[in-house]
Amino acid sequence: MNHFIIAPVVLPALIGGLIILWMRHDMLLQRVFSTAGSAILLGVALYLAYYASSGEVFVYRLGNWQAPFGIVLMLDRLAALMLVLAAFLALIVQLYAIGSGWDRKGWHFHALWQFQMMGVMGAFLTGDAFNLFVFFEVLLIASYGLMIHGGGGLRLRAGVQYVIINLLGSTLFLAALGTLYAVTGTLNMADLAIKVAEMPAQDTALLRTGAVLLMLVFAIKAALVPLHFWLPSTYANAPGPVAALFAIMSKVGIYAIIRFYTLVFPGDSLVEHLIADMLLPAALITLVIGQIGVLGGRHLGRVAAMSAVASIGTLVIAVSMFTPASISAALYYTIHSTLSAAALFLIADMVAARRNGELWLTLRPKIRNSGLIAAMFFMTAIAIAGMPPLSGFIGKLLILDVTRPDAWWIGIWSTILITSLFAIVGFGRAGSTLFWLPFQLQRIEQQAKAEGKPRPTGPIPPKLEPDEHVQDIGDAVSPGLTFVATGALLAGLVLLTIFARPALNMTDAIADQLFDTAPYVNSVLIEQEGARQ
Amino acid sequence: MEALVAIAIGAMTAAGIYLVLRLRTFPTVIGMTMLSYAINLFLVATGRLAIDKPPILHGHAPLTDYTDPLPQALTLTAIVISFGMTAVVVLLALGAYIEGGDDYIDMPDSDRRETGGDSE
Amino acid sequence: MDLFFEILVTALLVISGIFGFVGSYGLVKLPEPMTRLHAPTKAATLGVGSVLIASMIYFAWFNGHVSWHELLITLFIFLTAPVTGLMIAKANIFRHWSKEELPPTGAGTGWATLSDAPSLMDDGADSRLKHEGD
Amino acid sequence: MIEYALLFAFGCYGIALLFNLYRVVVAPGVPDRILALDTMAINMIALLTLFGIRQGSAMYFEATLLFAMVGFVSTVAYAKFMLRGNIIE
Amino acid sequence: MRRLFPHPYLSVLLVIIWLLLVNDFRWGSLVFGLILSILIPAFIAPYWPQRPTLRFGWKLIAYFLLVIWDIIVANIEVAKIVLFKSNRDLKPAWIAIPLELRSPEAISVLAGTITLTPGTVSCDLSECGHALLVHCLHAPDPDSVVVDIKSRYEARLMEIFS
Amino acid sequence: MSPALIAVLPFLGALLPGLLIRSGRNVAASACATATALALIGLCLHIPTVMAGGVVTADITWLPQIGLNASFRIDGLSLLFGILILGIGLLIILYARYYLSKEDPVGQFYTYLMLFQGAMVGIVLSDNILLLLIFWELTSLSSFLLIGYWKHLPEGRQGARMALTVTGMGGLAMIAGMLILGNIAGSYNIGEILQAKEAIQASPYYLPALLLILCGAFTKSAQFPFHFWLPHAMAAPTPVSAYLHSATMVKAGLFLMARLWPVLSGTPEWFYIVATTGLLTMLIGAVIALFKDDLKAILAFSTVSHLGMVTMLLGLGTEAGAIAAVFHIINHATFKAALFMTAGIVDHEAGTRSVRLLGGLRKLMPITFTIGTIAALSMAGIPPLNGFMSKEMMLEEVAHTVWGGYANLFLIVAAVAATFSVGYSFRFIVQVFLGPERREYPHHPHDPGPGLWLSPAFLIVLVVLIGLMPMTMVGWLVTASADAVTGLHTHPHLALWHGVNTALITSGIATLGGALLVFFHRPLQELWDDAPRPEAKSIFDAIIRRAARWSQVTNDMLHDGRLARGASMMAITIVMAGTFAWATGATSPMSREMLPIEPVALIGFVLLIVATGCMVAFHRNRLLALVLIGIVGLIVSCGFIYVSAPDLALTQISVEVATVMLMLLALNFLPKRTWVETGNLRRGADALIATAVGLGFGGLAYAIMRSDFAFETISKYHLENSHSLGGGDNVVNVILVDFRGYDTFGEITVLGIAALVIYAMTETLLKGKSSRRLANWRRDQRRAGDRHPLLLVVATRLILPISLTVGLFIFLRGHNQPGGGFIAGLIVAISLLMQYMASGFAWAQERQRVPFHAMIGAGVVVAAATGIGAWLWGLPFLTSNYGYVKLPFLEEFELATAMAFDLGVFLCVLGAVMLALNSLSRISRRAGEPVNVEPMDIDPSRDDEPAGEPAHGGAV
Ligand code: NA
Ligand code: NA
Repeated sequence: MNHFIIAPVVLPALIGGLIILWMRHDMLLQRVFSTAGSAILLGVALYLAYYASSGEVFVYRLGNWQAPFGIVLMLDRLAALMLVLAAFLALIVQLYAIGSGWDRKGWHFHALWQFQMMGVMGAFLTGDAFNLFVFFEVLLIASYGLMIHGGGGLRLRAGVQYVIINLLGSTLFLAALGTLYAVTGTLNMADLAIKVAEMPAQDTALLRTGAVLLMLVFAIKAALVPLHFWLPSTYANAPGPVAALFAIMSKVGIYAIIRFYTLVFPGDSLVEHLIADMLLPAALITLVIGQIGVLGGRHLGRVAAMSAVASIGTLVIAVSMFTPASISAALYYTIHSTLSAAALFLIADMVAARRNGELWLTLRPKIRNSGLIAAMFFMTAIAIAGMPPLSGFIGKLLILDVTRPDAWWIGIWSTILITSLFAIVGFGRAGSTLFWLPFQLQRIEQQAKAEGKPRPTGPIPPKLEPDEHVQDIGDAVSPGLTFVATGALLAGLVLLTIFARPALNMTDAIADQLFDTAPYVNSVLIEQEGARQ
Repeated sequence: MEALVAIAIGAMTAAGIYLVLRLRTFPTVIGMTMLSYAINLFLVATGRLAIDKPPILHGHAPLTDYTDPLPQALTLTAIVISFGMTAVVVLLALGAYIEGGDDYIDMPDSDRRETGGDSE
Repeated sequence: MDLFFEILVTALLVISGIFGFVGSYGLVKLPEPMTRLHAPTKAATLGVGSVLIASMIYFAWFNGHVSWHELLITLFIFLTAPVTGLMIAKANIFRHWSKEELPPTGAGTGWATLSDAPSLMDDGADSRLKHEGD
Repeated sequence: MIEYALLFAFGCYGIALLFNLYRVVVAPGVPDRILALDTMAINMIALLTLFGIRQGSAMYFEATLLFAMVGFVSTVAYAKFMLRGNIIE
Repeated sequence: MRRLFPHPYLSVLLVIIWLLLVNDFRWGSLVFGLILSILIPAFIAPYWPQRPTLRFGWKLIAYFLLVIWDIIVANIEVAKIVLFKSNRDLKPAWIAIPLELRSPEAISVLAGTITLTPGTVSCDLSECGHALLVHCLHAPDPDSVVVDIKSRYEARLMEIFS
Repeated sequence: MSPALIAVLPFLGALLPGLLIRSGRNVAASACATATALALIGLCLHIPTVMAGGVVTADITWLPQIGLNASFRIDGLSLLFGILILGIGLLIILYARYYLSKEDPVGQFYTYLMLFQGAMVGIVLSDNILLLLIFWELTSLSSFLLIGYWKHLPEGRQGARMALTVTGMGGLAMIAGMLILGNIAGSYNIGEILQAKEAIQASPYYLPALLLILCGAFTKSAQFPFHFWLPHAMAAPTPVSAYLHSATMVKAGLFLMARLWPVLSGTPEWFYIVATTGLLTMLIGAVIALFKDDLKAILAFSTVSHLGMVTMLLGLGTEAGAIAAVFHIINHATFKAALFMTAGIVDHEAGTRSVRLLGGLRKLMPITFTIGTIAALSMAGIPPLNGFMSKEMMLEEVAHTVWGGYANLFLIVAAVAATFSVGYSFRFIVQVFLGPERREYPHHPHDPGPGLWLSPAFLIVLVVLIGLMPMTMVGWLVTASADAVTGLHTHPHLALWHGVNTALITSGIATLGGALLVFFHRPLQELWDDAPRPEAKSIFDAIIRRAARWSQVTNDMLHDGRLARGASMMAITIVMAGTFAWATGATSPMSREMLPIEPVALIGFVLLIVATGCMVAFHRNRLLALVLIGIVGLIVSCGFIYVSAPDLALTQISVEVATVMLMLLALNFLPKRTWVETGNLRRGADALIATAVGLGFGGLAYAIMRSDFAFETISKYHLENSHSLGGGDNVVNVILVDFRGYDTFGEITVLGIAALVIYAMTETLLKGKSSRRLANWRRDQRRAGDRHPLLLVVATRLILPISLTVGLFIFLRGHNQPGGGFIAGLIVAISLLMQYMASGFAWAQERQRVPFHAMIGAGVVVAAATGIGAWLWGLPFLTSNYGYVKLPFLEEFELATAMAFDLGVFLCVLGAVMLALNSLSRISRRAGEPVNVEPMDIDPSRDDEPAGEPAHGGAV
């Protein structure tokens, strides 16, 4: 048994614990320790990805208990991909948080960051349904702390809503798990798969109810309409780097949907069509609502948030097909949308840091580093809107391609393409207002100065008080580092585009493994030598 | 007996949901607490009801002498977790009240609208 | 002997039931918050005491194992009952009574609950109080 | 005989609990409600003990002890809140 | 010795409690209880800075039995009042009991006794702590209650806590 | 040179200005020019192959999974467009070097320009329609940047957005069209698609694909009704207009139609859609151009008109039409680019582009005059210039086109359009250069240096040379490209003189008519100005504005930050989805017998229901609500005991008291009442939703409790092995610390994190504005005296050690009896809290020696370390071991590693609860409350001590 499989959970837990124990008063030490931890975590994730690339499914029996009686961790290709993605994002965004000085805006940033990673990693690795709940809670509670990092009225109130909705979600999660346990008598996912397959056909109502409730739980995490109402205010009010990290959080929901409804309730079970039939319309509406938000947004943070909603819609369209090709496309799109959404939130934070913490799409004086930020915004917007040449376009093509066999393909295609226009127009407006409009103001001021007239008052906004709850560029530790971090995410998108073929080969392999459940199930339930019986 | 428990679960759930839908943070938190009582009871019920059969082993009694321990363990975890969550949300609500001056749970207008300046 | 203990336990249970009932009935029946305070703090203590002793005897005699736990609980309840009584009484005084309605202390000072002495209210500058920090 | 006595006691405490609940709901002031809650905890202790006798099981002791402790702490906390607002000052 | 047992009676109490908890006398349990009787008082010593003066002896036991007896007797009286006396006939009264006791522990025991014995509840202390406010459920003659309490309980406690 | 390299070179060139910008504009321009020239040379190297009928291809596998590959081809059509793009690009680079002012960020300009050039080259060289799509969209993006280049101009921003929107829309339609087309053809490779004419035209998806692709082509090429964006794109610097709107971007649509001509054309659908649109556009563009005053607007609408003409020619579907189209593409590029540059020069030198402010520049700017006039004459179709020839070919072709039975319709409309075309061309000459000199111009006009006029001059030379010797100059190119368009061997005959034919006569009439239009321009203009007509731009603006506004309103309305909306939507969704799933499943009769209802259970039930109802009814009194929460918690805990879950009861009851304390601490600040703020309707709706959820949830619980397990549960294993393998008799505890210890590990982390979050937030609240708010906080209730009552303090002194003993006992026996680390942690925490309540925060905190933070950290670390310990024996994380240890004179202990784990749990729970409550009470202390140094406020024993000296306690 390879003990590295548990490392992604234990490592952040220990680092988080030690930070609290010994370093809670020393920011420098926290930074070094925490960044090193994240870097090692990425290394471990990469090693595990390499390890899992053989196609074997690895089982880690916690407490050495024979499955399904104890808890197991499962490392397969999908889990490995998600680990790498999450670890990469966490490291990069953490660098941003350090560079911008966000991490010293309040207490315990790095400890919470580590615990957040512990939760995310645990959720990706676990092979036990209830344990998934526990690690959802770990990642959620850490996310509450990160979300309200820095304080402020709006942020706290958005935080209250975020917590309450998630508490409702957790309650539902428990109800779903309870129902599934009551029906099958087990919690291990592989064992659940066996029980679901053997379920007597005349007794499916409870099973179906449990499966649907579980799907709703994941849909809440993923922010699928109409369960997305928590997202806009949360994302728009979270500190920039935290919102960027949240890009992986909604993917945990997606991951869980993919995992559960390919493994436990596969296509030939009594449940799956139900799920697919519910997911597809929801995904389409999510996409529409998200893009409407992008088009109608008046605040960059909210535009970014709604674009995250839209990307979830796009993603779930692919997921809801539940074919190997569609899951592969969905996974490719997952990587793309995680990186691009994170980049957008970081860019929004860069703007906020230079605009007294304010992101309304209105006339404001020109910001520092406007050109560079604008260029990064442009690139990110292209990626998110799904325009060529970046990965968003490839992702969109893939999704159009995999939805072709569906009976609804015309509706799906029209929705995807028409709403893309919303995004294009919305981002065009946002970008030109943020980065071009100030030049008009600058020109007016220059002309007035050249002509010796007083500064005109008409279009010029009143001077704003800096927002003490947003990290200002003046307090940044290293603005350069923030650019490097954001650039790294964009570089990730470029690489994802150029190396689309190997990336797709990988996601194809993942999808194939997902749809061939027998090895997974067998590897869990086979009686391993040395395990306690 | 089962019917009583089911009604109790339903009643506490309904009360919890109703309170969560109020406009202020405090009733919402109370509602969440009610909901968590309901879900805890529900979880225990998923192991089916048994009276005077606590899962505490004594001698070589047959297994039918004990109720299902697993849902209890799960519930215990759920109770502790929801306590942590409640603690956080209580403090958050307090913080929001101190920062915002009222304990409304809905986002204020300034979250969606800004004053002054015009957009393109 | 069994019969004796059976009667004893039965009697204790009946006594307990009666006093438990009386305590709570008094809570409903008595006219005013201060008088209501008497009913449960007294009757219920004896009620619970009886049932605990009944339990001890029952387990010791009929189940064959002596259980001392009940003694511990009784101790605990006797320890805490006066405190809860005092706290609730203070709350009552604070809410429903004025200084004039209470008898004089005979010690030249007022009653603590209705006091506005800085040492009890912490609003003034008392030597035994200090303001924190800054 | 004990059976009947138990039943009698159960009845007494059941009615007592309903009285308590009535007093929690209908009361001129909060102290009365707190008092009723405290009494309720006490009655619950009695009820639990009765239940233990009925089941012939000593398993319920910790719960009883904890009920006593918790009833006390929460009563003090409520009262302190009434008196001072801040329960830990 | 004083450092080992800052509150010797407490230590004894804890040993007893431990044995009660274990519910089964074994020498091992006693030893463990003794260990606890050292550790726990040491742990809580900061929270109990003064050491009350308490004389353990027959007087204490007698006082204890007296209180038990009073509780039983008066409980019946109170039950009668609650059940049979109409509210109109009830004569509740406040009384102030001047205190000669000074030790907080002693005052607490007195107040506790008053509350536990039916018909009276200790309600408040004076600002200086030299008087105790007591509420009586039914006291046609309040002054006699004061005298009764002082002679029956306070006097005995003065001897115990000296 | 590989076609792929040719396509990449401009992109490489785009990087250079960014890298070289510090070296000055000359270096940037030269770098770009070099890259462009290299690409042009590379392209020209392939001329012989192409002329020989060959097609040069290069294939780089990129995404074979979806058929998207970096495949490039050079055939006649690519060659034609490639030469235009790169050749004119070279001239524009030169021109722009002198056109842009010092203040303009030249580096950005060249980067954008090269990006655009690369995208265009990519389009024309793509051999894969998905690749073509990518470059297609890239032109939209780069042109967005170019049009918006002057960021300070509102028109620039609006124009850029409009262009992006319209062409973006077309691009999206094209994605769908291309995917369908590729799907019909079975390949996205252009070479293979061009072989699949029959399959494509027979497919039921032919028409949708055609419409979608044409949507892309028409928007890009500014065909009616998408023509309106082009004039607004004129806000761009003139070099951009000259490049994008004469030679390149707008031609992309034409290119696409030409590229797919072999497989899409030849059907009636094609003819009626494409030819008609082209004809209409040609007419409308020409008419509007006549009445514009802005030079660039005139040229823009003229471009619209000429693009319409080419579209129409392609739409005819004939070989001759294709040849004419290709030829006119060349001609239009030459004269229109020259005209744009001329307009730019006039603007640059005279300071205005409005013809109303111009005139008489003939003498002041002779070179410009020469260039502009020749180009305009070519545009008017005056012999012997190149514009004449393609116009003649067009007229000849429409002369025998029959549209829906009308033989002369096309000819007449084309003639009218030609007339207007002559008209605006003449007007350009007359009103800019001819006429009297004005007394003042915005700037003093004179000819610019050669940097600016060399480029247009070069083009004018071409205009004349092509006119004079068309076959020599471009015959080969027209042949090659026409071959590529038609897929046939064409033999174009390009000549000035074809004899007197319909075309020549029509042309003559048009020239005369055009002259008349100029003559009567003023009254016509008045008529035009007065005529009501739909303005495409305002319609578009209105649509976009409404869409944006509507989205904004919808978005704001949906996401209005109301928690209740999200929560009720969630509740409704859950109930509906759950009910649907249940109803569509199969249910067997509920087999499980119900347990009898005992009186004690009934009492509990009634209490619970009444308390719950009261909770709803009286929740507005917040303290009462807390009391009721306490009651419900009490009853639920009793219920747990009743249904054989003692561990749960212990946990629930102790958690509940901690929760209540927490809420009391918060309630100290919060309002004490919740006011009625919702109407009856809203409350009714909420009640309905709540009832639905309650029914659903209760029903689910009932169904579960009445059904038997279909399978044996895994907990059977736990019951069987708890004692033998887990070493404990309390199965719940063994599950928690052993079988599923990993869950517990996660869960204590949750609790620890919760405390950290609370601490972190408290710290934040105690800083900044909120701390000032806190300091000024006024309590809303009266306070009683005696904060720390003597009786409470003394009782606590006894209760604390007792509780600690009990806590320890419960901890130690948890593995075998109800209890364990959690409950023990909570008990100890509650007893400590009692101490805090009794003697005050400061006094108790001072005596608290272990920091709670450390307790949490240690708890997590101890638990993790216990788990890691198993690694030493090569066993998985959290593998436990146990043994009974019998020490002389000591109790028999079971020493299980699980107990160490449980210790971690204990520490974490204790630390977390204490830290959380601590943090909360710190908030109230900062709110201006002083702290005590004495454990009790009244202590008569103090009277005996010397006065004035604080009795106990040092500094806090
Ligand atoms: Na009491
Ligand atoms: Na336990």
